[in-house]
Amino acid sequence: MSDFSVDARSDGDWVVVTAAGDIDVYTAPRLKRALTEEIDRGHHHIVLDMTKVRFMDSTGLAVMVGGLKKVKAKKGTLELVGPNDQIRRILTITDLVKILPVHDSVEDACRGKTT
Amino acid sequence: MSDFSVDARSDGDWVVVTAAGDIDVYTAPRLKRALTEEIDRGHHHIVLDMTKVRFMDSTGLAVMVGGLKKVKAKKGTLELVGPNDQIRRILTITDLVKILPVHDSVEDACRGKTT
Amino acid sequence: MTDPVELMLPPQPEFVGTARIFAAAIGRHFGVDEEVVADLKVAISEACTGAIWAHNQEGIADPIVIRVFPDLPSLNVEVESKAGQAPAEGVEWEPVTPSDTFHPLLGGGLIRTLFPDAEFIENGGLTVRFSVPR
Amino acid sequence: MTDPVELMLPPQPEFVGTARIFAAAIGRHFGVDEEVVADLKVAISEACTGAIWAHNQEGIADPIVIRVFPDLPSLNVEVESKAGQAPAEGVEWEPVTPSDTFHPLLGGGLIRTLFPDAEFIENGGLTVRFSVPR
Ligand SMILES: Nc1ncnc2c1ncn2[C@@H]1O[C@H](COP(=O)(O)OP(=O)(O)O)[C@@H](O)[C@H]1O
Ligand SMILES: Nc1ncnc2c1ncn2[C@@H]1O[C@H](COP(=O)(O)OP(=O)(O)O)[C@@H](O)[C@H]1O
Repeated sequence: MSDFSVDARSDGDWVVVTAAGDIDVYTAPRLKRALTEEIDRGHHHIVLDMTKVRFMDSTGLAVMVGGLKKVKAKKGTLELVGPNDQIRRILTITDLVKILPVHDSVEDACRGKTT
Repeated sequence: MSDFSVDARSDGDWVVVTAAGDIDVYTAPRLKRALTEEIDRGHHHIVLDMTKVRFMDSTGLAVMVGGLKKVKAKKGTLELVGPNDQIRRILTITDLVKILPVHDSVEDACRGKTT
Repeated sequence: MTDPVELMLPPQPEFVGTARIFAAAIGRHFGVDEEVVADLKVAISEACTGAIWAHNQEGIADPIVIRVFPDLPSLNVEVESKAGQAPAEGVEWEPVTPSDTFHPLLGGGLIRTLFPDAEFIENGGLTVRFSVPR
Repeated sequence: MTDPVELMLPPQPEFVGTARIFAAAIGRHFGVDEEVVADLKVAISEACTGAIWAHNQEGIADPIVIRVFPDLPSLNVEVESKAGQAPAEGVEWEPVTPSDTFHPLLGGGLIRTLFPDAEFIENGGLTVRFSVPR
């Protein structure tokens, strides 16, 4: 149930974290751990690639808000790539779109980052 | 639930019946009706294309045995195309493979038929 | 036994697909091999079909209950209904010339062949029970 | 009300996916539009998450029950648990700085926003109830 995987590729102080599957009460702790590890390693600019995430609920939102707080404390950023319609909908309802920038591709997100 | 569709293309006294989706207690009556209609129209050589059937249980076996009896009474045939592993398994367990020939493609099945 | 995951369905043909989707999801979750998941879907479908058929015959509407106990080394699966009879002993599968789309013997025989430890318990209704290696 | 289709789950995180797969299958079966199915999956996930969290807090293990009544013009959906409290009235969604992966307010607010007729009934536990247009 709730297939989930998470994986990170980093470059300097930024990192692309790729999540896949379902983000819910069962799997969100794994996403949280992955983000925390990256931040602890000094990767304060996080691009979270959600292209392969098929479902996310408020447990995922909470992880993102938590991650955002941590990177902001280090003057970092947390940006999202490719959330599906369901995820966009809950980001919009909760107004989190206003604090979590959304991009269509990792390239778009990184372009902003490396300039 | 149990998505199912059935469709027929006929040529002379033979017909290709294409089923798709799940064949179970909910949908088997529709397959039965389709086969009966074709037989009533004088199509006594039936090729049942199962390439798109993802699931079948004993309700489907019963429809096939029923169809086979009817076509046999008219010296006809009932042959199957492309059942998946799950369906092959229950055809084997029940020994129905011995009376219901299985082909890999509609072409293979029709080749036998038109010669 | 462990706490079960349970699905309760009205005894109507349209819900047999829900039973399979449930069985497949639970089976996979508990690490049942894909080929055994395929057998599990068949067995659940057969048990529910038998129960639906019997409820219909006896004109009763009590729900069908499917329980999966995540035990080790095998899941214990149970399909309980308030109608139905055990298939005769020894019947493996009989290609009885079925007059309609369903004959209760077919299903019971298939369940027994797929899950040889299957039990059919008549208890003012019928409970089908079998274990699924994980 | 009509006879429900019911799913009963142990209050453990790993079963929240089963709840969604169940909700999606049932929703589609009863003709719920695909976008509303997506909302239904979220609401069910949130209700179960809240229940799992509350069971865990209160240290009880009673199952969570999800019932779908195939009424017209809307399905009536109910998530019943033996633990939990209604979110405060008026709270829509509060981006409270969540210390962990879950804060019960988030979920309740989302359910209310997605299904405005949602009710949270405290009855020695919590029952979340809402209707889903079909
Ligand atoms: N809405 C549905 N979506 C998927 N499967 C369904 C649905 N309704 C009924 N089913 C049945 O449940 C079974 C689920 O089995 P599973 O192995 O998970 O999927 P699949 O056969 O599509 O790979 C399907 O084979 C199908 O017979
Ligand atoms: N084994 C599973 N197969 C499919 N979906 C699952 C499974 N376990 C949990 N789920 C959840 O149930 C939901 C079912 O929703 P559905 O819309 O039918 O599928 P999908 O999102 O894959 O199109 C999925 O989004 C997923 O979150």
